[in-house]
Amino acid sequence: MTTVSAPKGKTNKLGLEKAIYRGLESTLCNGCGHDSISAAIIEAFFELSLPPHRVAKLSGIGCSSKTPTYFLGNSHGFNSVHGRMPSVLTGANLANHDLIYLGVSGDGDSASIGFGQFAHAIRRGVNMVYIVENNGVYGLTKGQFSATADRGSKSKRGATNSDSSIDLAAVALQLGATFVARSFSGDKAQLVPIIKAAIEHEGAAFIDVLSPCVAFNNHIGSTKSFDYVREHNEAVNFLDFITPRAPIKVAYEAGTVEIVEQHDGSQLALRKIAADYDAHDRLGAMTFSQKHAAEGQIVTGLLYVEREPEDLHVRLGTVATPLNALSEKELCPGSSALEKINASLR
Amino acid sequence: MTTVSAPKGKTNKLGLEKAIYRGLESTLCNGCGHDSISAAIIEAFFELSLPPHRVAKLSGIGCSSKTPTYFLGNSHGFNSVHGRMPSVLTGANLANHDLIYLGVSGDGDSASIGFGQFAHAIRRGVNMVYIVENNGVYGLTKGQFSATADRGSKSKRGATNSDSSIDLAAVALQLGATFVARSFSGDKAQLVPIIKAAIEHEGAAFIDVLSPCVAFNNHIGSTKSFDYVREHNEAVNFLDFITPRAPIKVAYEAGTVEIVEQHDGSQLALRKIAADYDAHDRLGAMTFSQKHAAEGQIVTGLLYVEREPEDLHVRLGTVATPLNALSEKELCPGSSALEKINASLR
Amino acid sequence: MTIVEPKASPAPHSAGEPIVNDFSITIATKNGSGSQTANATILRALFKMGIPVSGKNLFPSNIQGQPTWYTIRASREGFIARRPRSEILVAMNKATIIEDVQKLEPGGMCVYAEGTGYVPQRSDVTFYKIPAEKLANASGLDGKLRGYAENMAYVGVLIELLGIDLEEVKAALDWHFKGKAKAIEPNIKTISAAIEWSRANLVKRDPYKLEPMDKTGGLIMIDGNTAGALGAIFGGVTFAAWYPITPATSLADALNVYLPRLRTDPETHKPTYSVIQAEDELAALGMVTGAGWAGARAMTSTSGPGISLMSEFAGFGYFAEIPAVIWDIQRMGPSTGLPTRVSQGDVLAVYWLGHGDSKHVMLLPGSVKECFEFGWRAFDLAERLQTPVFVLSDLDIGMNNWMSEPFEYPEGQMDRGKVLTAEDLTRLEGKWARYRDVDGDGIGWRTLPGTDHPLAAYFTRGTGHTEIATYSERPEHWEANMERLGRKFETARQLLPAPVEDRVDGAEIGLIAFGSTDPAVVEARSRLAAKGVKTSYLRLRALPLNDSVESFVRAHERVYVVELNSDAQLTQLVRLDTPELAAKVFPLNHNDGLPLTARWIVETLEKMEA
Amino acid sequence: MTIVEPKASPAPHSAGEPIVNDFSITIATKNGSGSQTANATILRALFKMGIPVSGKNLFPSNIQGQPTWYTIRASREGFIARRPRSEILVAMNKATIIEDVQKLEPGGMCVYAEGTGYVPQRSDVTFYKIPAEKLANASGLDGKLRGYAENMAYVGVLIELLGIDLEEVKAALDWHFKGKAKAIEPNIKTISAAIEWSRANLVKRDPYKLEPMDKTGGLIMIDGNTAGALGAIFGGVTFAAWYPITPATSLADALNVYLPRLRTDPETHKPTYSVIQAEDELAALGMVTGAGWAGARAMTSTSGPGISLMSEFAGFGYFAEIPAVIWDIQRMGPSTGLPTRVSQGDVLAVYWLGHGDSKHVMLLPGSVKECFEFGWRAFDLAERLQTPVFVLSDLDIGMNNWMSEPFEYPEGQMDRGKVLTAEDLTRLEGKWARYRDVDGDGIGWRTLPGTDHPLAAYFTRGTGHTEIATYSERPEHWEANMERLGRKFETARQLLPAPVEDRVDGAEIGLIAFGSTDPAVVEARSRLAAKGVKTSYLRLRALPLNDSVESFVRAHERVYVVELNSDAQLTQLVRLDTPELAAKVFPLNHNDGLPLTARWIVETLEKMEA
Ligand SMILES: Cc1ncc(C[n+]2csc(CCOP(=O)(O)OP(=O)(O)O)c2C)c(N)n1
Ligand SMILES: Cc1ncc(C[n+]2csc(CCOP(=O)(O)OP(=O)(O)O)c2C)c(N)n1
Ligand code: SF4
Ligand code: SF4
Ligand SMILES: [Mg+2]
Ligand SMILES: [Mg+2]
Repeated sequence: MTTVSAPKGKTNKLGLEKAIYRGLESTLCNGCGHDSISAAIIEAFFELSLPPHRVAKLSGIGCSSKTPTYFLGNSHGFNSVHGRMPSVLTGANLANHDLIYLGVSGDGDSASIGFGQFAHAIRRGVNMVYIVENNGVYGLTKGQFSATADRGSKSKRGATNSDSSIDLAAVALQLGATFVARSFSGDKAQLVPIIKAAIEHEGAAFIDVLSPCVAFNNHIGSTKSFDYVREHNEAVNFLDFITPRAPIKVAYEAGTVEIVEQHDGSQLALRKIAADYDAHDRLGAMTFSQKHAAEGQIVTGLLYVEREPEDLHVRLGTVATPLNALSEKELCPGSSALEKINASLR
Repeated sequence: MTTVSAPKGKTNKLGLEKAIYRGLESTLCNGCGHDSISAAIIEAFFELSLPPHRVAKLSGIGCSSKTPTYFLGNSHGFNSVHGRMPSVLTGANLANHDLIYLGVSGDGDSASIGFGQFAHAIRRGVNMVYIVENNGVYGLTKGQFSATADRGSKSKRGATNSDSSIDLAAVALQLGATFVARSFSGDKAQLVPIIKAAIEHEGAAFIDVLSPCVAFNNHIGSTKSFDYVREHNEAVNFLDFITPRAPIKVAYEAGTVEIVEQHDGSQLALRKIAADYDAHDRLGAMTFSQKHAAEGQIVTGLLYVEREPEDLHVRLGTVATPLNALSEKELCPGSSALEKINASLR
Repeated sequence: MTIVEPKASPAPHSAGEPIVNDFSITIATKNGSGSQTANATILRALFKMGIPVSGKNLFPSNIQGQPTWYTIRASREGFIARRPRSEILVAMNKATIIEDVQKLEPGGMCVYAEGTGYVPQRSDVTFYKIPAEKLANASGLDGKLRGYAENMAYVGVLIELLGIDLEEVKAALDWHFKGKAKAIEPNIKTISAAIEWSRANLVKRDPYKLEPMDKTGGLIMIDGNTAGALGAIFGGVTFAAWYPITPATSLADALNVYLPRLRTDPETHKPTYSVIQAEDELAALGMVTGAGWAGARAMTSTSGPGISLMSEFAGFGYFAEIPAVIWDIQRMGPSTGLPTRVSQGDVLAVYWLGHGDSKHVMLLPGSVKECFEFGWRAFDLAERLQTPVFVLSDLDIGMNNWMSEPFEYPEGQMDRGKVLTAEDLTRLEGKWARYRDVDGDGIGWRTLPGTDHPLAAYFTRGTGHTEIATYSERPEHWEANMERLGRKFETARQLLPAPVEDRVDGAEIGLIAFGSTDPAVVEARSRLAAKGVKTSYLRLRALPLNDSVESFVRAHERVYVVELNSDAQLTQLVRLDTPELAAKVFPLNHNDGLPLTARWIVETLEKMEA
Repeated sequence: MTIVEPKASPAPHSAGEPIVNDFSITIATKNGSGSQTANATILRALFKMGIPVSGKNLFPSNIQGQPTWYTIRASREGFIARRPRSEILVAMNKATIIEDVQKLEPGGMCVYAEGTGYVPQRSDVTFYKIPAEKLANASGLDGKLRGYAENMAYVGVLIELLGIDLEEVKAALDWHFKGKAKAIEPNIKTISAAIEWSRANLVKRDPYKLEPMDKTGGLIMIDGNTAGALGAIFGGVTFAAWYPITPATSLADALNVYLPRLRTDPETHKPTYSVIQAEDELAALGMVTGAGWAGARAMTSTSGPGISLMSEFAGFGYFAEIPAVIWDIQRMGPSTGLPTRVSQGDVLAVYWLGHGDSKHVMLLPGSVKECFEFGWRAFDLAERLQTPVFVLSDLDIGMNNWMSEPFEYPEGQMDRGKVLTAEDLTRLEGKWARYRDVDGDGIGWRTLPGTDHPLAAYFTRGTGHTEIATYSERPEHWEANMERLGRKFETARQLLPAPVEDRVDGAEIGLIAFGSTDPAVVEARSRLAAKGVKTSYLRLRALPLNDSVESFVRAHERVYVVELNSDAQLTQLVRLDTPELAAKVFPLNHNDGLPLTARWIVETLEKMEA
């Protein structure tokens, strides 16, 4: 089990130690990218000095969706059903716009079964931070392809993915998300500021975080011990043994390309957007990342942000008081109103 | 009721009259764009001289999804459930790749409830013609917004749509569709050839057809008689009366922009792609239509086509014989095979 | 001048007694032609004349051009169930006129449009041919709208032939168009023209007459979906998510009509609610679940197909214990079935909706008044029980107009259920357990996200959990939690609206029914009584059943369960609840898509009794 | 040399009789550590020694690092149900060792890893401490894989302490790794080292021994999901669509393992099938419905949450009459529940899956052999009945390894149901009606898309339709169609596998059960018999019930329905089917996520009888 580590003692503006922002001990695999993302989330909320009980963390089902148990232990938690976190978050947000809403999901949860809800929550401009912990596989059900797996990639069992893959960030741009970013679980220096910016964004903020799966990103051509494990598991034809490994960390400059070697030796080419990139041009953002994607590069950073986003509450013009805080007096029109209605129905 | 009209007598290569390609009398509203699309489908299949019983026509639920009853009366028909036509078509196609598969859907059926299935069928490269009869509303349930309705547009009841709209053709390009086109129900000269090309395309062919809804595209500022009907229906607060109208027809040159006035006076700006447009450049296609969309123009024509598409069967490498035609001998491995298996389990 | 075709005369009744305020009128038109306004106007005019009436709209699943029928029943005695046949036919639709005439009661009368080109074929029916198109010109509307005006032509003719009070018709139009003169005027013009023409050209040859009565004083007339929406509003609904589907759409529509009038902030005029059209029913219930979790009074409304899609969230809500109100306006199933026909076929599917050991609390409104009442009560129950509450209405109650006592203002205060405030938490020093049964009723205490206390949060999940809401796979935790949920379900039995009973001394036969079949049962019982057959009646208003059902079954020799479905679904639940009496319980179920008639009940019961 | 801690000795049994081939071994490890291979090896070695065994894996819903337990029962008498406690514990997991030891039967023995740092605390248990880490070095595997090799250390120790036949262990490893020497070798090395070490360092102080028998000759050992997949393959499955979910995933996995070996074209070696991982369960059943409509033998496999999501298509398939096979490998619900725990909680949800009047045919395999049989039979039934057929297995049957008689080759020819060929159509001059009940069994004749005849096509829909499959809203069409569907359901009762009955003369008590509880019932009956309590036994294999159930209930004073769920779901269906006997039918249900034990049945039955 991995414990999300952090320096002791240091407190934030609220005088809270970082420990307060942690959750229960993680039950994910050693070295799982998701735990690094949890650490980044803890860091971001700690640094912004936000009171944990003013935060609602919601998720679907999956290893990634388990993580809300492992951070912000004093925040309101909600594990919904597979692929349906966006609708639950939308309802909660409309009932009480006063909280910060953090939606955590996986690529299976959001790109496969949940693609529709993902899309519609983005379209509606729900004020939330929507993080997809993207490993290209279904971790919790043991390594099947998700809809974000590259076409042509091989699974642990040697099957080849023949479907074209979904680029969630590109689709989010298409669907009018007002904040779209991509990062890598191991790039704390990039990820923490992005999460902080997303929290402060008053609209639908989507973050696609590549997060290697220790257990199932396990192709031919990886390290010695790996080959043995693969052969072993292939032979017995079930996932029996998982080699513990350390999480992958990266640090690279804006404007540069970093080749990240995953646990199994497979590589990712990450391009960090340059300082002079214009993050306010939606059409430009689409073209930029599509162009580099065509070259096999994954663009990371804040791809697009709208200066004055309109969230769903603004669009609906709801009252300032959170709807869940309205009193009976405000909720019930009263008996004279009912008499008028009765009269009007004669 | 509208009957899909066509010249009598003339026969095609199979010696079949066009009448054979018709269906039952339409029960849609007079002037409904969907009936014009049915006419174009009839025309296309007639001109390609395809035997009707070698065609399977599948749909979801909606006015648009009713249309398979009104064309190709001798083809295999399947009205599935709302938003789920793509999965049913995928299964049928895998069971028998020898038929031509025509999927008919609506914008509610494919962009709202069915967005996920739409996306995944496209990703898989199912060999089909997938037509969305796009009117921006839910016709059959009386005029609510669908997910393709423009942001800011007003409904019959005066409600304003605050969600950003989904451009299905753009999403199809994103998701790797190997044939993507857009047209207008009333533009037979453009629509028929596009449908014929789609039928001949050996992969996932998607056609977004704008198809005005007579009954519910009915905003302020339309003709006199219209205003009365609107006031009438608004007053009684239910849809009571629908003015019969003629279908809208258009004809315009490649490379030009046509302003189409809908029944209610609202306007559409259609840009027909020019002759020199390169339809084999996916990235170019995305940028082109996104650019014009930003200018409020809807690009029509064949946006993108892949020269050598790979359909799902190619990807799976299935046998030549349709799976539904395999004999018991081919289906059952036989008793000796079972004995071997029993032995292997000791 | 139009005279009745020789073949048709003399109409048998022409000599006989007048038949007053006791017959049904069927109006056959095409949908989308504007006839709904005409028909609703007639219905309300009769209602305003003090005559007990009911109106039933039999419409196709289509927008324009298909046959549609509207039946109005006037009943001196106040019976408002559908009758199998009508005495009067207004035949405007060429496509169906022959069959429509065949369905008329012997001795009936028929007003038909010249445009149908119909040639009368029944000698026992009085026919009146009317030049509807010509009369429509009087409307002054332009060509395209003539078709609409034709409907007002038959209104005028019926005013003259049946003696409908013109003033009440005008009042009805005024009500209908909310006083919009511009909309009303063309109708009045056409009606007047039709009246004049009738006076000049028709000779009354039939016995049917309408006369003012005093039986509707103080009553209101409304459809069940609007009633349910109003009930929800007076129950403080703050969030609604829905997806369009017939016959539930008009419930959400009514929310969108009345909420802006009744529920905006006095200063800012901003809405104190939000209504979202979801992308589908999974999302609709997902949003309602999120809002209910957050402490809003949240609801959705749907019909069969939507119920199927809500299965997963329904089971989640049951297990994670989240308040939600789900209206199921039942239509004919399975599958897409008949979207515009009535049925009560979702009872079993909803009761056990969701995999695993899920089961649900259901309310069964039997009138528009109960739609209003259950509209607010459902929220109290959902929040008290911390569980999804289903309200099973149907197309007949939901979409047709019904006479009703005026709505009554909700009793007492809202019951917001067991919620710990920041103050409570301070008092408890933050020590609380979300799923601990401190009160012995199986219901724990919850907090709402936003409660201003550092220890207010807990973790909601659909997986196994401890009393303090942490994840657990331990058998003892699972069993304890399921036992508590069982206890909660027993608590529900006691909190739910009790059945309405009418036990008759010496009755061997007991009838159990629910929902829209009530008027047919009431009428059937009086007919049976007239024949000397005593029956007791228990009308269910909620599931799970409470003890009174068992005692009712015990108290009778034979109990028949009246319901509109193919699988006798409620019969099965009654038997399950009364195992040792199960053999006394018989199904009396029918399912042809039409509202039930008293005649069917009487005849079928007599057969079964024989 | 390790000696047993003084506190622990003398172990009571040390003097006593040896206990041979009649005890349970629980092995406590962390998941993802590689212990599954070690445990499966021991299980198969015992099986190969001719000793009746069963193995049950109790694992967490997690990938790596959480506690997991594997229990092996050796039973001279051939009882293979789970037992509440074990006599032997292999404790490798520091996190759970204290509780694990507490759960041991009095007089039990415990082998524990030095690395746990455990200090023995029970005087009635014999303890052996083993230096697992040190022994793992012998494997020759590099550092990261040591943890894996440690599991083979306890295999070696048990071989020595219990007398497991080393040759059979080697054979088991060979079987397990399909002869891959490279994979096998490190295991053998570790095992040998552990054996040597044990010989040198351990003194046998406990009575437990394993000795060869001849009770498994000719038997096979396999899990139910693989058995089901193989059955489907021998039943000619041509299309499978699925979505990953525990505990159903391994069924689709087995299809993907065996289909390429068994079902490719002899010349081209191209697959004669296709298996698609769908985007969710709605799509999975949608695809299966499309493929079944097109005439492929199509199936899907899922568990509770997937069943909920399949509701709409299930109702569609029932009403549009499309063959489909749906495996529900039940896990604990409601909602996400306990994904890695067993339950039989989907009975009611599946039986009435879908809104409206839907109801379904269900097969209830009670063994891996029946999983194979129903794997092919389900297709025959689905195509014969033109309806979705659900196969309700569960996590215990599906994911655990079971001894079994060898699989039997499907009887006779495939039944492809009523399908009209092009020739038939020519003969009929194209005159046919898709939904006409020409044979009186409620089943119409269908054509398959692709049939080479111009009039082969018809229109499939989920809406009301006529016999010739055209859309209709007419009441008479709806009623006729629903009546025919009812007839078809009656036909199904007769075609389904009959219950397996063992009626005992003079038995007052009847037991009804289904699925994975069979071994516990069998063992419980023999214990009761030993106490002089006679019981009859009816094991259900399908729903809807057939007449034999009623006669079984009639024939006994009290009938107990044994099932693994909270709501006594099958009990309710049995009562519904036998209204006049309902009072004789009692629930004997338990639901803690673990496979049922004979002890629970005996004790609970005795309580209820008292
Ligand atoms: C309706 C439903 N179907 C299937 C499952 C099984 N399931 C659990 S997690 C999961 C996939 C998770 O993948 P992803 O979202 O990528 O999360 P990861 O484990 O990779 O972080 C699936 C299919 C489920 N819980 N519910
Ligand atoms: C599960 C489900 N929900 C809702 C409905 C009701 N419904 C029928 S058609 C329709 C929308 C159709 O809109 P679209 O696909 O755009 O077709 P159109 O009528 O506009 O051509 C809806 C919501 C349904 N049939 N099934
Ligand atoms: S399986 Fe993969 S995703 Fe899941 S916890 Fe392990 S490493 Fe992380
Ligand atoms: S409602 Fe609109 S979409 Fe439907 S048939 Fe009428 S015009 Fe066409
Ligand atoms: Mg993933
Ligand atoms: Mg539409």
